[in-house]
Amino acid sequence: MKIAVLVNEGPYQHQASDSAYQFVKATLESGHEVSRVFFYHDGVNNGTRLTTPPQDDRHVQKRWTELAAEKDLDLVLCVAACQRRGLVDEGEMERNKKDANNIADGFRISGLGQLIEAGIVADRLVTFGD
Amino acid sequence: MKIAVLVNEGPYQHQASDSAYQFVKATLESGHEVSRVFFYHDGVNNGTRLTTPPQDDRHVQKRWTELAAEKDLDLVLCVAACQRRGLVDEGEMERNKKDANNIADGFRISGLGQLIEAGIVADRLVTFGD
Amino acid sequence: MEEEYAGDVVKRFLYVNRRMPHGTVYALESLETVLIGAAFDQDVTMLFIDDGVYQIKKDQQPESLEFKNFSKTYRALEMYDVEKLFVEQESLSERGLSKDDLLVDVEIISREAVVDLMEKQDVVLSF
Amino acid sequence: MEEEYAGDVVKRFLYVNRRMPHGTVYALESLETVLIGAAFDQDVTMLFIDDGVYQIKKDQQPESLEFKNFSKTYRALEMYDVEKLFVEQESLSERGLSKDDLLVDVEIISREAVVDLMEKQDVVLSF
Amino acid sequence: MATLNIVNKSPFEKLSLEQCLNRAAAGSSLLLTEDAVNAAVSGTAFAARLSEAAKSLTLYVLQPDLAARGFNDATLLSEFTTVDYPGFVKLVTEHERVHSWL
Amino acid sequence: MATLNIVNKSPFEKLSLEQCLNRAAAGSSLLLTEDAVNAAVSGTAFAARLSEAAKSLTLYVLQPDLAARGFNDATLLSEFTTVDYPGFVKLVTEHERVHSWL
Repeated sequence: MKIAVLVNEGPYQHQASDSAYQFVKATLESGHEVSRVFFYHDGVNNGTRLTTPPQDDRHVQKRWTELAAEKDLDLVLCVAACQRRGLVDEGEMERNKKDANNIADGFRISGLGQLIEAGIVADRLVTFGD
Repeated sequence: MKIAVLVNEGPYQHQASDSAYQFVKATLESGHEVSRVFFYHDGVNNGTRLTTPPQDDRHVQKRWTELAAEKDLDLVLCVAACQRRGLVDEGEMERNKKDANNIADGFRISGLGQLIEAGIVADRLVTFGD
Repeated sequence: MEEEYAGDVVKRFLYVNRRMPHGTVYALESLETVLIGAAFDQDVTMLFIDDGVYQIKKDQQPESLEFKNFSKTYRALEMYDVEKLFVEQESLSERGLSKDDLLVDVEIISREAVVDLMEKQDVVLSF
Repeated sequence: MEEEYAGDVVKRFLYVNRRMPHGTVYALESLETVLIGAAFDQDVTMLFIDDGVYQIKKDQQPESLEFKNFSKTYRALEMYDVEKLFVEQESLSERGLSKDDLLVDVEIISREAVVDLMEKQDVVLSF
Repeated sequence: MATLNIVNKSPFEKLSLEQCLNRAAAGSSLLLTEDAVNAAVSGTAFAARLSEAAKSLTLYVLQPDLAARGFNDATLLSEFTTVDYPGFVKLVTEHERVHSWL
Repeated sequence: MATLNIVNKSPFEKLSLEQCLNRAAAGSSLLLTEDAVNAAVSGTAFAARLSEAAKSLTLYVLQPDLAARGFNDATLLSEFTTVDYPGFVKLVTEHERVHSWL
């Protein structure tokens, strides 16, 4: 079955991203497909490569990046939400005249249409939020 | 009177930072002193210079930066919270071996002790959160 | 960057709005999703229950907080072919509100009808 | 960067813990504040009410979520001279909990005493 | 002067208002802000609860938050006094401590 | 199969559980996750409400979230079935749609 996932909160402050990660891992291990993980609202903050969590704690961004590489996951950050929160890739850096970018490997920035498309294409959409 | 302010949530997702800003402005206009604004939890996300909110909306970070310049405000981001969320200045960039920084003018990163000190020194501490 | 979906599947999308506007961004970013989603020619329904009914209350003046006033956009939904807007009667009553307090033309339905409506959907988005 | 406060003011600080652990970071980051604050030699009290009582429940195994287990740190508070820990009886009762369910030695007080305790503070921190 | 209690969430969404009212000392004050301002409006399921609370507490509501959500003075419970941001600051200075019930 | 409803907040903090129960169709399911798992524990003020709900809904609770908060199977209401993450996935596939009551 094709399953899409929506993550609405950033790392650490809320459990949403952790729950989504555990759910995605279990989905893949159960032999299903995760067609997309869409990060909306503060969820886009999962995609910064600039975090340095305590060494004895999990590294939320790295876990996503590694899982994406291993399982060829599509991790999409909503562009409008990124602009409100300060998530920037090369393209956004140029477009909005910023002097730095902070996106992590394995994530891409795209439009909200990708969420709708995920809802159409997937058999189920599961939301994790606050 | 000396008033300290604590902001626990990031920009746009919650009203906390907006409410704190309006409160700080009114405090200064009333002739009181704002001894410190401490940003904790997701509140540290107010201090990134990489946001590009819609043109017809308020610019939360710029408002803080401008008010700080104008009124010599002390805007402090908690270092531990910054590390969990990816808020980085030059020093943190070097210390944590990051390839970019994203802190905005007018903000500085420091320890949680600055919150306690604010509570000791100020006559009142007012918290804005979720 | 944005590849428009060009398939011919039509799914029933329900947007459930349960939160107050302005205190959090969810109402605004939910509305933005509906507007973008309109381009996909799906079978869209918007439902306002619990504190979500405040999203379409008349006379909102978020300019008092330096917020932009997106409440008028609900009136423009018709132009996007989003025409099925439902509000739960019980949610209005608990809050002392009636149809006259709402800024857009909606159909007011009972809680029982809300239950039925939810069970007819393919995708439920509730932020 | 961190200038230690070196004055001789002693204020009564109350940390009010009202949220469950693990679902949000507030319990952990509140505890971190208490630990850092201990260096300032203030008159510190920790109060657990509402869902905050779950923060000091025994047998927490957040390792099941790949979270670090900070619940044991509450037991170390004594070493930081944070010795006044209060729990509201009514909050425990509503949740079917009793003193035996708690992992640290606390004083259980009535809601009435909670009201009094709050009114005696100089600074109230509730995350 | 006693505590200034602040609540910022709708009582239809969170229990923080009720939890505050259960612990607010007689003689203290309550200020409703942000998404809590609907509790100051007449005709809601919480109106009686707030009128009851007014017997021991002084009740305030933040006017700009009311206006943002489409409420005006005419729709308020009579027990509430509206304040603007300067009024909020004044309340903070006039009370001994501020307790935000998050 | 009908809807899989998901609630993730404590009923002592937010009203989302009650608001979900008021609209969950007979024959649908409810999964408690994250900070909502305490509602599956026996002896709380919400136990009777959940036992009542079990007459028309199938009730599940996420085991790793229970364990994180110090609860084990012995303390649960008998109407609840625990699931792990693979079980959560199975519930998602077995229901027609998922509704997260945020």
